[in-house]
Amino acid sequence: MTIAARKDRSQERQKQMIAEHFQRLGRARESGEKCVYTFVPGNLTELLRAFDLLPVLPEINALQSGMRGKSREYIGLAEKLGHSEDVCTYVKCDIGMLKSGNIGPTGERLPDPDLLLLSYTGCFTFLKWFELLRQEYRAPTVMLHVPYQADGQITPSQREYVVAQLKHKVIPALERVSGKKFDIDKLREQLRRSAQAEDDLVWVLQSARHRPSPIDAYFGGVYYIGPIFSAFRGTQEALEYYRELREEVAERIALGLGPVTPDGPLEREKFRVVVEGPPNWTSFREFWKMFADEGAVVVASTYTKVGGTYDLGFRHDPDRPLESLADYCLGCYTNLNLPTRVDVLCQYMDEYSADGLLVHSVKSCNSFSAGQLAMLNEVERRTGKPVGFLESDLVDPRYFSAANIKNRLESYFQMVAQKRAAAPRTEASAP
Amino acid sequence: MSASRVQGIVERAEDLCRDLRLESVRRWKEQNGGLAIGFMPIWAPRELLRAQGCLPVGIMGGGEDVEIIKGDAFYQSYICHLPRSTIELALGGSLDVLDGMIFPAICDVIRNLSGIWKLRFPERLAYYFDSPQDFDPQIGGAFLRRELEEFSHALVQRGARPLETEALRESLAAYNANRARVQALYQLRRDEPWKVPTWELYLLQRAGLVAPVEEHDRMLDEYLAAIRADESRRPLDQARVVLTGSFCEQPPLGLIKTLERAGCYIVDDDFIQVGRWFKNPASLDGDPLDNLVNAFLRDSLESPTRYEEQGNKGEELVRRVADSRAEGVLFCTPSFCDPALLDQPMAVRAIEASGTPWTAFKYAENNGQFQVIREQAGTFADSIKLFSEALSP
Amino acid sequence: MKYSVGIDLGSTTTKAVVLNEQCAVLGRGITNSRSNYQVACEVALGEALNRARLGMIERELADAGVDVTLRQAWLADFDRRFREQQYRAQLERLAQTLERHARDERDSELVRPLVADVVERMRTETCALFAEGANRKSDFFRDLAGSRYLALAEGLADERGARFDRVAGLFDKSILEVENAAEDSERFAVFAKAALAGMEAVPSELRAALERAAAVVMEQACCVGTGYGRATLPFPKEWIRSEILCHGLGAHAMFPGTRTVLDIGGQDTKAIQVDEQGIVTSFQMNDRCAAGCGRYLGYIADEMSLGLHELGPLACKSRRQVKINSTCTVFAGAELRERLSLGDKREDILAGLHRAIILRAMSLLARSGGVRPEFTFTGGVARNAAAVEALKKLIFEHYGEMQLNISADSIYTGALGAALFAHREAQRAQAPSRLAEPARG
Amino acid sequence: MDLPPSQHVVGIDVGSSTVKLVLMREHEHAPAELVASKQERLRRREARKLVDDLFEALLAEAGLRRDELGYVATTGEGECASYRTGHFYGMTAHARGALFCEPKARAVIDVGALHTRAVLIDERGKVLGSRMTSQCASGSGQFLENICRYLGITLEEIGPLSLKSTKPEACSSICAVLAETDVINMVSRGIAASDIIKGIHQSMAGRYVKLLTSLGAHDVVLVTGGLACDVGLVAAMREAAAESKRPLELRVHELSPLAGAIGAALWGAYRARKLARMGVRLQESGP
Ligand SMILES: Nc1ncnc2c1ncn2[C@@H]1O[C@H](COP(=O)(O)OP(=O)(O)O)[C@@H](O)[C@H]1O
Ligand SMILES: Nc1ncnc2c1ncn2[C@@H]1O[C@H](COP(=O)(O)OP(=O)(O)O)[C@@H](O)[C@H]1O
Ligand code: SF4
Ligand code: SF4
Ligand code: SF4
Repeated sequence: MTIAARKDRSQERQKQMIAEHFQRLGRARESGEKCVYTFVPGNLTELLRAFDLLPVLPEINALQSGMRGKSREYIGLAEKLGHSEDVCTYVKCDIGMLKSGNIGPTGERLPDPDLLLLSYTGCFTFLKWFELLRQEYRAPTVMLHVPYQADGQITPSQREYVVAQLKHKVIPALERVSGKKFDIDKLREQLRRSAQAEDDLVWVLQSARHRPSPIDAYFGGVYYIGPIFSAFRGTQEALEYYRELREEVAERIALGLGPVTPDGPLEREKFRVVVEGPPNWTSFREFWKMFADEGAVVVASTYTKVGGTYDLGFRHDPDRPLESLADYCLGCYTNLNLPTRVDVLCQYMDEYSADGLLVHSVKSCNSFSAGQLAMLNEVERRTGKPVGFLESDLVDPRYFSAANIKNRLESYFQMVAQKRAAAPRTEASAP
Repeated sequence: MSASRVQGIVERAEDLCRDLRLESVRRWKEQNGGLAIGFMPIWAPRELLRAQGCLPVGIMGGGEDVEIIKGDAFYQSYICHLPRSTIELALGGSLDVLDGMIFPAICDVIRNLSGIWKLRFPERLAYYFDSPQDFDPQIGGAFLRRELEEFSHALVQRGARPLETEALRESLAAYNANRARVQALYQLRRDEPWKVPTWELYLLQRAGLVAPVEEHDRMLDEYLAAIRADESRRPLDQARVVLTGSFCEQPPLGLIKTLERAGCYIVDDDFIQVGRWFKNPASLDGDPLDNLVNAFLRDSLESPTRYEEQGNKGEELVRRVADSRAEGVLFCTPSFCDPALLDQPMAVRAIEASGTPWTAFKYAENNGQFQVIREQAGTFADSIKLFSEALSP
Repeated sequence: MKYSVGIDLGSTTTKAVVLNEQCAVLGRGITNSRSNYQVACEVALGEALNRARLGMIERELADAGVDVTLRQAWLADFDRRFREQQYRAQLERLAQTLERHARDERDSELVRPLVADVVERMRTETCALFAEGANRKSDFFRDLAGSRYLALAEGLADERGARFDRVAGLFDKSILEVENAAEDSERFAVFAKAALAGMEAVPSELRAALERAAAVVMEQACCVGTGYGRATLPFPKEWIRSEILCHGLGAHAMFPGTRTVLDIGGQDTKAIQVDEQGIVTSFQMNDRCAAGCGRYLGYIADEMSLGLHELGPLACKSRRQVKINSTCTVFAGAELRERLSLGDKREDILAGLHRAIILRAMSLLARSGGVRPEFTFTGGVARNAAAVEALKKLIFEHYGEMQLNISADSIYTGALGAALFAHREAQRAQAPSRLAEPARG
Repeated sequence: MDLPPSQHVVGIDVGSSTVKLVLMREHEHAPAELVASKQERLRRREARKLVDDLFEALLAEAGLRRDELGYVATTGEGECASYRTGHFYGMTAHARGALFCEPKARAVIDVGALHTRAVLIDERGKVLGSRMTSQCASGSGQFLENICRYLGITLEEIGPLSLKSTKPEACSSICAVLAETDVINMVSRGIAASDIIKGIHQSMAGRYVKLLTSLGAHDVVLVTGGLACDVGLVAAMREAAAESKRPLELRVHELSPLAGAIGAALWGAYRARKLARMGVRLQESGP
């Protein structure tokens, strides 16, 4: 999790927060703290924290394994154990890690789950994933089925269904595991802090409207969303982290600075693009560098909305605790139907004055990928802006073909430049 | 004589299956005037559709007969084949006769296909039908009931008859009767697999996806009578196997034939489950909508796409193997099918624990090359045969 | 004379197009790509410059008032002999290299004379190979010499009890070295002289025009590279353009009404949408798998012991095409053999194989945004009549009837686009750097 | 109506590139022995004709007539031999053949021109599980052949050359057809042929060992099929096996390339005895 050139204070703080969390997990057996495994989209961190339970997010572990160059080995191991080549590599990476001793990203052994919270938002693979873990750990499992926003809005029936499951299934399960009674005021307190941090996060993400953009909303963005998407939403630490981050970004805007890339600050913003789809973790820096080398900044991305679509207006609400948790789960990006996803992309293209759209499609993730080509065509049709398509994977390095991606990216940016050169000079975006 | 009768029925069924432009559905509409509603695998509330005067039409992808010209514009190579052939059919106008499509909640691919439908065919009914993974009548049951009611309402808005209690009850009864026939055929195949080759049974079931239920009943009855009378079908020295993993995208017919020719009797399978979805007849007493909901919650077939509350993944498969006296299991799954492939390790674990041999392979609905699979299945059957005690020639 | 050049370093072939200062095409050159990219570029450029000089001769003759049919006959005759000289020079180098490797063989007493005899027979055959109206299976030395070598060696090896695969291995080893030496990329004057010497009566106009053309000093103004191997081209980054853009621009230059371009090359297939200025608006490409690309056809041609040129015409004879199921090229080869042994006709199987390629291309086209008129088909496979036939049929069925552009020079589309970029560069900057001039002999 | 204590049986294995025939003498109470064998590459010839010729030649060599054979067993694409008594599927045959070569073998990896099969067996030659490579020919014998052809290396040289490599060049899974261009790339970067070959061997070996381990193979594994002759590949497989930390011991036998044909012949003999005991006489065209 290092960015070469200059480390901001917020960055340091974030690293420390995460390290501390893993250390705490490492000590959980001795300290007697209980942990709950769950997923990023639709995570119920506030609720877990209200029971003093520690969240463990296998997806984050998988992506960290990818970044640390461990995923190939883990995936290989899972495949040896009979997992198919065809399926989501997050799952395989996680299973491989588990089978190799469950050593987390900071070298600590992760505690076994006291509960598997199968909150099933936006992706059917989650269901299989925890069924698999359940066989390994023989841990109690509670299902929270979050219906799909098939018509682009949350229906009262869906909300009612989720709330009923929270009340009658999830909360009792958490009470059993933690041995504590549910305290709604504690939850409200968490939610209040969440909402504040969410305000600051949205401010940061929207700073990309500036020219030059002070942030990279994709490669940089994944760092910014870290705390709020994982174990920290609703905590005081998260609140402080986002305040600090906001101040830093404000400073960069004031100085007219661009984002910091793996090679240092981006000197000249030549292209502004929107990216749809998750990044590749095994060659994250290389991938980022390919953009930076072309002078391309990602001004908005959908991946940074998988753990909540705060910029579209959602906030956790202490006054409607369970309902707002339900709405949160229902509103995560991959739980939106394709027409809505297309609307979001078109809105980003416009709002962030982007030159074009790039879709990064990962083999792992049907939830994201199945339909991206149709989305791409629709966005092109509506905006008339150049679109491009890249393919690799989340954590399986075998599917990251650097030469191929570079080739496509180069062609894409040359295409954007050529198109811009030919266009009557209305809004050339290079300063 | 009866051999040719069987052949005639099977050919009729095959014609229905290969009727990609759904001419039979067009004729039904002309005669009956109701809505024709397509549905994707695995389960859809056919009882409700019928009660509202609609014809449910199962769309299991395009199969081997559809050449993909435009469908690949929608799907990357690492996504199963079914959605691309389905969209190819739609773009080619084959599905124009349908007044709507149901996309059941089974996986992300079909879920997102519902969105593609909305983008491409905004004027058509594209209904994502969510079924609960919570099987508590008060929670999941209540949700499913609301889903059904909303769906029923959507049908009415498209011109279907409103839902009436009696009609629904009658419909439950009609499907109970149809399921009983299909289940009887499955039972017969289990007992005397040489009488009911799987590829025939498969075609008959597929015919049931497009034919109205009464017509399908007649077909099944005729077939049953014909094979009972057919003396020419004698047992062969073949291995008894259960086939699993093919619940959504369907294998090409050639694959099923290849497996049988390579020495396997398929004595249980999970093809086209919609026709057998409820293990027992749905109750006809009381509120039929509740009965439908309860049948779904409590009496559905196990499937990788359904959450297993007790965490006993694979047990059901072991039971099916025992019930059908199978000697082995074929995991026969579509490539890139996440639900099937992620389920497989759990099922394999249970099967191994039970001491049953198994083998696994993947297909796509438009595969035309079965060499590898033939060899694999053949070897599997060889080894069961060479090492079983009864070495009858 | 100042010229701009575009080089398309493809996976199978390397193409060069040379433009004059008025942006008119002077000459085109092609060679098979090989391990030394620099050499491949030089050979292609050398060929293009040779062609450029031939063009000059033609113009001179025209200016001198020589009748069209007459001067074309002269030139054709000259060209044939010119190529023969090139072939002979290569053959001699091959002979030397073979001899050197044969010396190291275990049973060199057996192999050396055998190889020498093979080469000797090849020498004698050369005349016939380049005789008027002779049908050559390829334009490349590697293929021409290779097929003769193997055929001759197989016979002799059987006769003398030598191991054929070892003798064949010698060729593979030697050809690598021969190809990677760039010695005759532009020895125009030398070969021209030898070619003239072979002609019966050399018209004085031709001799004069030739001398003048040979004396013209060609000066490179700018060079742009593209193609599969462009990243490895020995060029600075500014001279490199994406093959997508080059194909788009090249197709636009050849057929200004183009909106959709399909390029099927040796190992990739590209579907490109361009606007009215030739600017690419979207594209899709398919690589890393030979199925559906030109190499697929090459592989199949090898399997059937046919020349690439012969595949298309044979497939066009089909009345009832066979469905080919294998997606993989190698398996398709196996399927083909199986089909043949089942008694299916060669042309019917071939028709099925061509359709299989085009079906793959159809899906890329669909992905890139469909097919809009005018539609231009480029790349090596556009030279294949059966592929064109299958494409036409599918396009018309699914996207409606439309103008389908195919040019005899379509294999040069990418190089032409690159040359146009080079030309623009040359106009813009006075002194960009140049590609090393080919060695002169 | 028992069979005599010894009988002659023939096994015919028609592969995608090579035809293999064996004539074996099987004894009721002693181990079988190999009497004669034939092996020839198809090289675009029609299989049927080649098989017929080889079959005749084999019988002639042993001085036997067709009707003196106890069983003619085919495997692979051997259905083209009309005089077969019965057919066994490839892995069944390789399993039995492997035991004949190496009685300790509990798994077989059969590496042929197009397909690779990993088979888990028990001490009777029963197939307990199997894996095959998929619809892509990358990493097959054909793939290796294509590359070597380009490098100007003959089949026999492949193995020894690979053993000489000091710095193997990693090669990602690449297409059997396009590999040529990748090899061009490597050659142009000045990489020695031995390192290229070794790199390819390593990538193939990695896959094969993965096939084996995913199958749960352990202890003695016999490499069969044509590529068993490739000492470089076998060495690479041993290295990969050592790396996988599984107790895999890869062995090769001089008869490895014939294992399919041998296995088919032996199963044929087994079947013939079993059927004879049950009173069934085999006709020429099969049971
Ligand atoms: N005369 C011809 N007839 C048929 N096919 C040809 C002919 N010439 C070339 N091809 C095909 O074109 C392919 C090479 O195309 P090309 O565009 O040069 O590819 P690349 O740019 O990748 O080198 C060959 O693989 C071959 O299949
Ligand atoms: N010494 C060797 N080194 C490497 N490969 C070899 C050698 N001998 C044979 N082969 C390869 O073995 C393959 C043939 O193996 P085989 O098992 O007979 O295949 P199939 O049954 O598919 O025809 C060919 O691809 C050939 O290249
Ligand atoms: S499919 Fe996508 S959303 Fe689902 S677990 Fe895998 S990566 Fe996550
Ligand atoms: S085949 Fe599998 S992945 Fe594809 S749509 Fe069906 S369930 Fe989903
Ligand atoms: S499928 Fe065949 S053609 Fe494609 S990459 Fe594999 S070997 Fe090459």
